[in-house]
Amino acid sequence: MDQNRYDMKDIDIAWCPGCGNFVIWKILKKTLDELNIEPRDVVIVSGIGQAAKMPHYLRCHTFNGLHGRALPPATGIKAVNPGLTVIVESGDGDMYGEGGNHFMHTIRRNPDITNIVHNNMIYGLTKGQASPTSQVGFTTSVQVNGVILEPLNPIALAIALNASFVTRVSTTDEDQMNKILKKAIQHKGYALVDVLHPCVSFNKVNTYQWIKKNTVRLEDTYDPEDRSSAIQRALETDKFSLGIFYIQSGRTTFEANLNVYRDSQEPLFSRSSEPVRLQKFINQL
Amino acid sequence: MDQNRYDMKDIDIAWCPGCGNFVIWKILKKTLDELNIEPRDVVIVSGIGQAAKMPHYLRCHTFNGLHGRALPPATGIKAVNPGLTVIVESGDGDMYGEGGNHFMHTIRRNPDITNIVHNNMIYGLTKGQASPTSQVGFTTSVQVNGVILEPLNPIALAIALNASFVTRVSTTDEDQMNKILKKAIQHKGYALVDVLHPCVSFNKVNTYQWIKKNTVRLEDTYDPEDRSSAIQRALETDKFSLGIFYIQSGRTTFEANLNVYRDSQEPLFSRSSEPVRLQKFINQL
Amino acid sequence: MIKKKDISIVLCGPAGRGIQTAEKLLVSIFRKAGYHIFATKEYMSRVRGGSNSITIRVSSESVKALVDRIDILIPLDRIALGHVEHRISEETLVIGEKDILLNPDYKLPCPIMDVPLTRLSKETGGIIYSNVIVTGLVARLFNIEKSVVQSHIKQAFGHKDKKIVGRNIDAVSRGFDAGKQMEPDLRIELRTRTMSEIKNEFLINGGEAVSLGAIAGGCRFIASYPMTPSTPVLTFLARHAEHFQIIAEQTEDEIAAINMALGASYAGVRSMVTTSGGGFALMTEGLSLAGMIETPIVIHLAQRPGPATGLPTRTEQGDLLFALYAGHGEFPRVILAPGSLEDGFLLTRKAFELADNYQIPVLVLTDQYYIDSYYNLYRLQTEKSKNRATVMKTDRKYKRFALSKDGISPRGIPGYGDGFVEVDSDEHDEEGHITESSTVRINMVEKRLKKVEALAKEALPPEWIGPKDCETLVVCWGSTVHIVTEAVRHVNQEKMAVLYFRQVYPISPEVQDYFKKPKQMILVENNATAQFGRILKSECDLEIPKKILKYSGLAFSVEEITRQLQDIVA
Amino acid sequence: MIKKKDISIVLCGPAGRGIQTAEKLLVSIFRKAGYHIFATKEYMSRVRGGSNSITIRVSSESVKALVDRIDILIPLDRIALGHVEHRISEETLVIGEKDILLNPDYKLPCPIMDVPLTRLSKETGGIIYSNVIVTGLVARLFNIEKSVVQSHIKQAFGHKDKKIVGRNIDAVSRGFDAGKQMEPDLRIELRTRTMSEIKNEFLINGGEAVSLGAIAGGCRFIASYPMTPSTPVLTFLARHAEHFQIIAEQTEDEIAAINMALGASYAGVRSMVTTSGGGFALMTEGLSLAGMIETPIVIHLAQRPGPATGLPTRTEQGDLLFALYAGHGEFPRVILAPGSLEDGFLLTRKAFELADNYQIPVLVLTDQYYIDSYYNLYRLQTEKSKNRATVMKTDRKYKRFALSKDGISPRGIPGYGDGFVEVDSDEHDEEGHITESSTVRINMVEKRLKKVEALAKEALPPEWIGPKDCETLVVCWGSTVHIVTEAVRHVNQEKMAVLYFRQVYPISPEVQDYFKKPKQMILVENNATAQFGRILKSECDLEIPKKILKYSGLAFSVEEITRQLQDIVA
Ligand SMILES: Cc1ncc(C[n+]2csc(CCOP(=O)(O)OP(=O)(O)O)c2C)c(N)n1
Ligand SMILES: Cc1ncc(C[n+]2csc(CCOP(=O)(O)OP(=O)(O)O)c2C)c(N)n1
Ligand code: SF4
Ligand code: SF4
Ligand SMILES: [Mg+2]
Ligand SMILES: [Mg+2]
Repeated sequence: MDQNRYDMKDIDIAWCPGCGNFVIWKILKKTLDELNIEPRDVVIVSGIGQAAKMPHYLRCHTFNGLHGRALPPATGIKAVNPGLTVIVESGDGDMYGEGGNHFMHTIRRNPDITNIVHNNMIYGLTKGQASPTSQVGFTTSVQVNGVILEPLNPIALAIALNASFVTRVSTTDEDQMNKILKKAIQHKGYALVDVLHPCVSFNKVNTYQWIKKNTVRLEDTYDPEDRSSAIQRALETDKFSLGIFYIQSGRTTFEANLNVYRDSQEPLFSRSSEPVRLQKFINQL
Repeated sequence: MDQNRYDMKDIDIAWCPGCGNFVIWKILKKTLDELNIEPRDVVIVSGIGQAAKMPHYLRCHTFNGLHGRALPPATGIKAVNPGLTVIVESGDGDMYGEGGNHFMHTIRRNPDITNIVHNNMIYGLTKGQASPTSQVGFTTSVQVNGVILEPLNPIALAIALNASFVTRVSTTDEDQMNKILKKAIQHKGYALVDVLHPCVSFNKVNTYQWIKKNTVRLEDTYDPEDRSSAIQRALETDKFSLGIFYIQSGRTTFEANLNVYRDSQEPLFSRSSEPVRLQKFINQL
Repeated sequence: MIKKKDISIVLCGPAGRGIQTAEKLLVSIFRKAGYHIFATKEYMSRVRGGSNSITIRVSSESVKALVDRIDILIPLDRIALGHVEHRISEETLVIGEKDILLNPDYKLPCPIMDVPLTRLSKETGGIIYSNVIVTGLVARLFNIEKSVVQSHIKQAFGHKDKKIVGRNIDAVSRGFDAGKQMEPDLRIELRTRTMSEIKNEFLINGGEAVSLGAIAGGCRFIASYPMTPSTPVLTFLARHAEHFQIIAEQTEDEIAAINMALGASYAGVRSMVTTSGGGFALMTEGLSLAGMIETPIVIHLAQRPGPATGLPTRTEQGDLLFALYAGHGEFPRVILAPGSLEDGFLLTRKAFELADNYQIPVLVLTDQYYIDSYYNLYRLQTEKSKNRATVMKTDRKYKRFALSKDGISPRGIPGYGDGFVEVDSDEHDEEGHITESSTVRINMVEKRLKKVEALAKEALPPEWIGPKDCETLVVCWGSTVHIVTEAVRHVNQEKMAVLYFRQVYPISPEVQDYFKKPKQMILVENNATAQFGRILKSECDLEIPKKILKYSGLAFSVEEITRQLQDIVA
Repeated sequence: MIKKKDISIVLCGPAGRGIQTAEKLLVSIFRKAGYHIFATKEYMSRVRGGSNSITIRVSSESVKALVDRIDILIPLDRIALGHVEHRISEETLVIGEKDILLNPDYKLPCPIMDVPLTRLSKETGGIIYSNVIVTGLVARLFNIEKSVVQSHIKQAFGHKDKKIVGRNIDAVSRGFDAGKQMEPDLRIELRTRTMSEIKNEFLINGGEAVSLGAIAGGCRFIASYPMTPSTPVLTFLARHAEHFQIIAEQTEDEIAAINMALGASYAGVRSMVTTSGGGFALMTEGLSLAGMIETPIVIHLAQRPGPATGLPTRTEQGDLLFALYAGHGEFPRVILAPGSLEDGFLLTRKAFELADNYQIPVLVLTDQYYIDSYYNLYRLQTEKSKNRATVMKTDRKYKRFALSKDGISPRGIPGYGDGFVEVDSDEHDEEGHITESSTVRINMVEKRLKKVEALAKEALPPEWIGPKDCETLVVCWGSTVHIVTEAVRHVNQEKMAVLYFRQVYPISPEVQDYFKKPKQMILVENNATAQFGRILKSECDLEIPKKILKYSGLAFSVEEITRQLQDIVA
């Protein structure tokens, strides 16, 4: 890839050679570049995990918060300055495990943010425990006899919660990822981008080959505006479909619903304080 | 109702006269009685809220824990003593708001507990803020311009998570509630019982009449074993269907998967400690 | 005839029976008449039933504290009477229907004004009017004009259906007339009146004082989850959000609340959360994040008795040490604890300034008693919020965590300038990027902790109330100040003074001086383990062996402190 | 020829390059040979790359602490050499390939044993064999027999593919032969050997010590969420869950973990959680619940540097005061802080007993340095866990919170007896039902806090290590004990002693006596704000002005403490 505006100089990337995180990184930079969004207008928010290290490798604003807690600050940032493009980078443990409650309720809130989840079906940074998306039977140092919990299906979940944009992509299909990520960022409202990618260091089951073999693109004729068929497709278990499962275009975003923007689009941070207004108010109490 | 084994003497019930909680209370006691379950074998676990006060009004074991945190202790109790009938009593705020993450992951874990959620579409105990199930436009002292978040659909959510038993009932249909609650308690695995009920003190919209008008029983021919039609029905928005949406009978429970019960059914608490075994182990390290 | 400077009226009844309506009416009538008012309530964690009580003090002098004494008691049922029985003395006047209130073998130690409430309310439209009837009666006892009382009713119920307004006027008039028939020696006369002084004042409670302080402090964002007794701040800001251009969001839980507020603060607006015990516990990880990313945040922590759910609607000062050490790792913070309503306003405003200037979390510690108590107060004055370290426009070389002498780096925000604003919950370098360098680590730890010095220097000193050359110094913090001050006045005006801490951490280094002269010191805390005493010990090497502690879930009363102070100094 | 009683070997290289394999091999070889071993590691929060180091001390006497000194350094690349450069002295022997390690203008202050690792590893099968090659080399330097080394390889790789085993044997042999060719004055000789004593011992690290202690304490349930450095306790118990009949559950978050464990404990089994800073923060509401429902729980808190995510894989003693005051409201707790591995076992066992006997939460405080350090230790002895207040069979009159003299109520569990076991996070009466009675409230607060007295009496006294009539007393707690003790031995054997606190709260009341004689006291803590010093101050009125603190994210070394002690006493 050519030098692009999101590249940083002299960085020591903490990911393992061969990891799918590099692909997501590359595509993300490329997509933002192609969308002609200026780094100064982008905030990447993340939690903690290998995936969540992403903000350190892109030239833009970053908020690398707590494990599982990327969505709330992202919502806060977007709310007070809707002009910013807010992207949340997260892992499957970060987002669906520790952060599960925010995942659900942020979908309900529908801020205009893009939520990229690096779904490697494992806890990478903490060296290989099961994540909520780990498949039944998957053995680890904690799940010594294999996972017994039903794997969480983020796509079905998001559709059940009526998320406004729901997609699954994979690092094995870079082209599709690039195209869809573009749409997700352009989408007005919350967009879930679940990305299947291999953890070469710890997940010896869900490898690049496994993902290749177990995924299939949604057919071209698929209509993502139909919630009912979207959820059916999401529930399919034989293969993981890749593509945009569901788009709900009409929905108002969280920010747009806030009354501070009803009469003015000026971001909240630049509005000056009004002691006189308060004094009047106090005098009338 | 006649005196039954779950009745307590001299209790001062903190619910408001006319509240749907009384109906749930009555039916719960009746159902447990009809199932011939001894109070000594029942533990009611709850969080905090008006609904969550339930354990104080039944003669049995109780664990009234923290707001939003009823499911984890219930899982712990059931795990160490699977002989107990464990029932979780909760409100819509308690379970779907503060407790949302446990709701999702307990469904994945599938312990054999019955999770009754008093869904009054409001925070009762804290005097009337919106809950996750409050309808769009619903105004409160905090949501002064009305709710803007998409209401959470617990039924669709539970089915998307592949819960093993999912039902919605209502205090406006006591007979059905009684029958279904019986099945839920008998079901081996996690059972969600979402109960619509009016909060007469704070929810002036979703009243008894409103619930009556906006609910309809699932037709007798409905097949709850079909996940795909279950989720379709769950997503319907014109009326709230009442009945058993989804049953998945084959699934193993969390406890049954635990290897401590592979060779012995003796509850964990009564097994004696084995210092000799540990000494041998240490000697071989 | 009751002739006093200061009358205490107690309304008591089950939740849902309208004692709040009676309270509101009486308070507005007394205010209009030019009396000083103080009121507070204690209530159960239930929506209907039980027994709640409201204490209203009506006085010709400023009153700001809870008394046990009841001059006039209005119990709505027998349980209510039992609920406050221990506060009834021979001098109490009970107003109500004898047959309803007393059982045959019960002997009340005081006069009862037997009012046929059942009949009167039936004539009006039902039992729900009893509260309005007694309001009329009490007004009459205070020699208020009938027309004045009626106009108050009109004002209060004006927005309702005409029929309802009519019935309420009827009810209040019947009560008024009943009062008229009472013997003249049951009339009440407040000895002096100070109308003019009060006319310009307003009535606010602690929750409103904190909320107004937040607005004055430039708060633009509040994210919170409802929890008694902290919710009033959320509802106040939500109600006036549009007027003051504030985003007020109810989150899914407290964890989301603090993290969302931190996001808003990172992006440049003054942000806060309001919560109580268990909610605050859930926020402690976020508190630690605020410490690490040096992002300002104001946390209003309204205490209630713990542990766990405890007594949700009651009061305690039991979370002080938790507030002081909450959050893993080491980072600076400030804890302010308003006791007066004025301080609720001023300190909350100051909290936003401190948070911004030092880029730290600042806690405002109140409690249920504070939140739910009110009295008349001069109209608070606003001013443009001071903001030393106002947000700067960044340039290309901007480093969010640039090392500096005082540990404070210039604060940029995304979207304002050419620089990138990067914050990280990991240990980070000056740019905000994750690092594992132990040199950087040391620098950053020292950078963060350096702020403590300046904060200590800037700490608000405690207020000395009373004679400078006192023999006994009574030390208190936060919500107990008015109670303690009034009690001290009763015990020994000349030789006893109060030291009121409105900032409980860090403590001004000069504090030791205050403790040098007095012969004896007494510590008052509304908790069981004298938590502030421990802070005085570990921070200032001060030990106060004499303690007055209370942990029943209720606030101190003036009489209680008076008695205990007398015992100690006797 | 290096002739010493005590040699320190440092392996350093990027994550994923096999320094752990080399460590394991060397340690098992040295052990077999009858040497005392100590080892510890410091590593980055990443899976591949960076620079991690392992320090192994091989000695003829017992060694249990980290030294800075490097006698033999094996850096796998140039970055690794730079990473530990400050620890290299003239007496260090560096082993590795000159061309890889040094750049042309860099002058190493010490000898380098130039090994053609690139060639040797290429001959074997690739660069990944370098670690095994150097293992052979070092073994040779220590005069170990070739066949012994080879058999260790077989044992270590025996479960793998034959081809891989063969290659490793080849690699180790090539290393061995390379070592043989080195000049004899590079040979290493440990002065004395104490084979017999060590043969019966075993090697465990802090994580294992705590885990074994938990099993010894009768732990039957662990629920946790992975978090460095606390995870090893979860994985250990999970791995041996079947053998010891334990339920080990990884939960969705830390909040679920503690609440689930409390459920299990309520239902009658000894339960624990293991966590670190941020995870513990999330558990504080549950901690408060444990306090309220008087349900035993053991919390293993493995500290790492904060605030927030901080330095996830590094060490600090920075959460002590947070642990002490965490949780809203007031309730008793105990905090144990093992410093020796033996204590890790004994104190964790004791934690379960205390938790059960007093029906309280007990915290075991460790840190990354403690968890990841190991040395040879006598085979720990088990015994039937003591359990004074064992679970009772309930009868119909059973009351879970019956008031009692010492605050401890008989503990029943559901399903065992005829009674009902009812617990409530609200304030409750003796039966466990929600109440708003202030009398009951007072009784219950006092009941809970009463336990503090007995707990203080039962508190483990600190251990005095060294001469009773010392002039200088060095005070430390938890994981620093061995480091401090060895340093004190270097500084002044006769006049300096160590006071090691293994229980940091409550503190035994006799503690003051320990402080009377010594002329001078010095406090050592691996944090920036001397947190234990504050506890000594507020609990025992002891002030220690001289402090040695470290907050770089790394553990103290013996030399560091030695130097600082010397500076102070000079
Ligand atoms: C409160 C808290 N709990 C636990 C951790 C430890 N932790 C860090 S990352 C992580 C899981 C990472 O998994 P995932 O989100 O899937 O990211 P990946 O590394 O696989 O990209 C955990 C458990 C933490 N930092 N904070
Ligand atoms: C951590 C925490 N946050 C907030 C609260 C306050 N609180 C108690 S109950 C409740 C909501 C109750 O709503 P719901 O669960 O729907 O129950 P309902 O009263 O409507 O039956 C809240 C917010 C609390 N007790 N603990
Ligand atoms: S641990 Fe796994 S997910 Fe993380 S960088 Fe390495 S390969 Fe990728
Ligand atoms: S507040 Fe509402 S839900 Fe609660 S008891 Fe009253 S009516 Fe029922
Ligand atoms: Mg992952
Ligand atoms: Mg509700």
